[in-house]
Amino acid sequence: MLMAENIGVAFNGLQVLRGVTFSVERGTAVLVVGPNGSGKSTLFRAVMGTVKYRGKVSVDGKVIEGMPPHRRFRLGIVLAPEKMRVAENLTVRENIEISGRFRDAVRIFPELEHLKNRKAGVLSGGERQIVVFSRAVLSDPSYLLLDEPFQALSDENVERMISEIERRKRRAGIAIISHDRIEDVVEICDTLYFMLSGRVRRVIEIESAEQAIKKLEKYMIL
Amino acid sequence: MKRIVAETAVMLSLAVIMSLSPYYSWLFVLMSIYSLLTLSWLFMRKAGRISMGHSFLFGFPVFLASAGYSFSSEVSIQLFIAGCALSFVIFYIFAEMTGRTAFVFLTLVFSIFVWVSSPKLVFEKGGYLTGGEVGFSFPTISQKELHILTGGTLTLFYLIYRIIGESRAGYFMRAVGDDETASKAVGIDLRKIKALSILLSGMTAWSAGIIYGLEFGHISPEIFSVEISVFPFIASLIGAGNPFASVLSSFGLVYLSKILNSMYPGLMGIVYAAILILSPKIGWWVYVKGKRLDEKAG
Amino acid sequence: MALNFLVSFFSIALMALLVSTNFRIGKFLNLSLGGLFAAGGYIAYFTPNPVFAALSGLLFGTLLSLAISKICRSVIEATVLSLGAGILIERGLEIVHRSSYYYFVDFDYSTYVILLGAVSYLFVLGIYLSPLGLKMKFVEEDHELAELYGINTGMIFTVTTSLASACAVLAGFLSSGSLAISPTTGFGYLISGIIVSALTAQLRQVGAVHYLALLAISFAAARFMEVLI
Amino acid sequence: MLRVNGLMKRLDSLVLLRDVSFEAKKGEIICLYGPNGSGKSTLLKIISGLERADGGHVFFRDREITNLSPWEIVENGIAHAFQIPRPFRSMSFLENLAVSCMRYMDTDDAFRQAERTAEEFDVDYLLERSSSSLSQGELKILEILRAYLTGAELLLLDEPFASLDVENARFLKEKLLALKEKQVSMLVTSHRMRIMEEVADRFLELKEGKLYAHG
Repeated sequence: MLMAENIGVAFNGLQVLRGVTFSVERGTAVLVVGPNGSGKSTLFRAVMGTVKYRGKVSVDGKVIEGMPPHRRFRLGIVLAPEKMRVAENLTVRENIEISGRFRDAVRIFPELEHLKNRKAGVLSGGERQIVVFSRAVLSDPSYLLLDEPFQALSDENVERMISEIERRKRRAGIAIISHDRIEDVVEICDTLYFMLSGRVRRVIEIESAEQAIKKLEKYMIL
Repeated sequence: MKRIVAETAVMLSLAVIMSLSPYYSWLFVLMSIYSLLTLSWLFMRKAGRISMGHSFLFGFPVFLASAGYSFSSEVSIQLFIAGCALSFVIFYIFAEMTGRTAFVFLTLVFSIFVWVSSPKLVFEKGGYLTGGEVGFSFPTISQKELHILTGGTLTLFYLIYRIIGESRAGYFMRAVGDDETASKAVGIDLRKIKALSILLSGMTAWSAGIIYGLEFGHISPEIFSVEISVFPFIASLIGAGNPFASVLSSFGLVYLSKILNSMYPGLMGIVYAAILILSPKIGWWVYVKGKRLDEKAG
Repeated sequence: MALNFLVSFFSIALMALLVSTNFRIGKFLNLSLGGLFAAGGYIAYFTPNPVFAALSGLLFGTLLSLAISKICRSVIEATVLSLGAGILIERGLEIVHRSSYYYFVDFDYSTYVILLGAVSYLFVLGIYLSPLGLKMKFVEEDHELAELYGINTGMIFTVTTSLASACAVLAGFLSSGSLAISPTTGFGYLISGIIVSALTAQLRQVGAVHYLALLAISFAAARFMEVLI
Repeated sequence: MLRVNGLMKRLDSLVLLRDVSFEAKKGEIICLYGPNGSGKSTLLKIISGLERADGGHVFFRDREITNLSPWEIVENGIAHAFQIPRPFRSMSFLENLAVSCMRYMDTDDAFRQAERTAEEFDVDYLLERSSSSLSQGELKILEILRAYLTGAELLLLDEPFASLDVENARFLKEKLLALKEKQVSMLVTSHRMRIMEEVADRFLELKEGKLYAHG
């Protein structure tokens, strides 16, 4: 289990996270929602160790305080960062090969084949997203953190992504931040965290998609 | 307004007290030169640009003027004006070409380039070679005149700095300093404000340059040295960006360097180096302001 | 004459390589390289031992990289810190020598600069063509992304800075024979290196291609830059 | 009042906007929606001069303003409010607003005008606060009022509701309706359709760089 307990983060004296507790089991998926600025991305980045935080993060019972991100990666935690973060001057192929074999990525998204020698910086938003996603998935993570993976994506690729997530879920724990496609994502998730101004306001066990959406609509405009 | 009057009074009384002994009068002029340099730097900082090559703005016109003085006073004055115009244009082009970070690099590298290449300026005059590492001579005036001129110039530019701060131009400069894109979006003509801040900065630095020449009667390529370039940065770091405190810290630094260098030549350089090395710790305010809000909003 | 040209070409190319690797991998403009170069000359004067020169450069580089990763958060901060370190060396040297302004050594190893330059380029190209190359390119592009994908960026940063510093001291040591040694000797070299690597950066190449371009532009610029050094 | 004609924007080989044309009348609020990356923000930035168009024309009150510099466009009466608020961080709420007015009045009047406007919109309790202490919702208000105070007749609002919770979104909605009463036109990008339905007169959809009109 990937467990973050009582995480607090402050930037320049501004509290972004105030004592957030969050966990993912292997074989389950959780969805994290909340308005921008509620601290979702910061929570993922704290788990990954790319921001300074107070609190405790542990993976499979092992506490990993003070560990830099590259060692957390080696323990099987992988973050696909937000804002379609790619290495812009490298080709699509190079961007993906940092974590695995390129042809495995083509198996998920066939259109990568004809994009392979293009520089990632000139891709459209949707194309960048599949690069970010396949790079994260190919490293075969035990815990996968996806930050806004569905932004600017075509319907076809959303379906491919969701079925890939379902397949990975059998062995790994997956956490997703999303604004888009909440109705679709809720289908494959087991737990829903609703965050607001740096706190987890509600944890909803998802029994059915309708029930979860209904509860969520009390707090935010979808 | 009261504060400005009080601060000016403090500076003027310092000027009067230090005129009592020849050594302190000489020292006062030197301190004022460096304070003017700091003020000049602050004009540019106000509009968001950290210059690390201020020695160029300060030294270039007077360096040209002193080279011209080997021929005649007329050539000297013409070259001085040309030097002012050229240094203004170069800094303006730098500011148009680059963002904030690149501006720091460009000015720094440029001033080191000028420092390294200026000793190559050598020409023959009446059978002797002038220029090179040694530099050129410059006219002088009596210490008393110089003292009054310096005190007046410092007070004048300090008042300009403070009064502009309360004016429309000052608010626009602050806005540009905070966020260039947002300033454009509220209708501030970015080019004008950049040009204005560089012009004000230049005028201050050029005056300081003349006084420097008059004080020493001689200009060498050392006027472009890295230490002069980083001086205003260090002084305003210690003054925490407050103009009055920065002027006082310039005074203090010059005084300190006289004491330390008489103990052991080069010792002050070590102090500068230490301040630069620790600057990310002590000078967070210099660096932090340029950052965008979304970086912290996560 | 041809030999002299090769020496200045490789001196400039080497400095450009050091500036460039530090900037691309370490994300700062290393302004202490000039001071280190001058320090190499002083070492040649006082203890003519190249191993000592290289080791002291290595030590200094390691300290510099540790200081930067401890207290700096941006390119500018790191650059200003390295400038401070450069001034520290330079003023330190000024305090060391008080007798006269210039020193001269009575041996001349300056042709070895060609060897040092060539070896450094081969080493860097070799790394970029090896499997490690992709990782290096990721570090150049985006530190955080590289870190997220298991690359120890801190280690790469320290190793790069240390090796570059060692190289700069060694270059100063070898060049000392053809120079009048003073605390500011290195600035001419540093500035030519910066100009060449800034020009090359305009081509927006990555990896091995960038370093080959760097070598080519150094060659083209060597004639003009010779006056500076 | 605003007429956009055949606007094009490319980024290298990528086409961000193709042949975008529409018109806006005085006092009208138009909502521009569409998936992320469809070019909504780019369209606003081109109109306000923050980015250049690669083809096409923009007219405002029958004057061509295509590719003028941003400050000239503000002069013409169009102002842009950013998605992520960009306050002048060294200034207070009041100073932020006043800077906007200083373009066309002297400093003392500018401060009075800023105070008056803040009172009108019931945010005078924020006046003395430093901009770094404001919440997301308050920053949005600052961003929008600052744009309004440039003397704009057309406001370009990029995702004004994006980072707001329900309560703040309602608060902001009231302010937009108050602005509408003053006959200020607005071009708003948003994907929060429900709240926009209460504000907007007309909807335009932008999909893969092309514009589609909807009731």
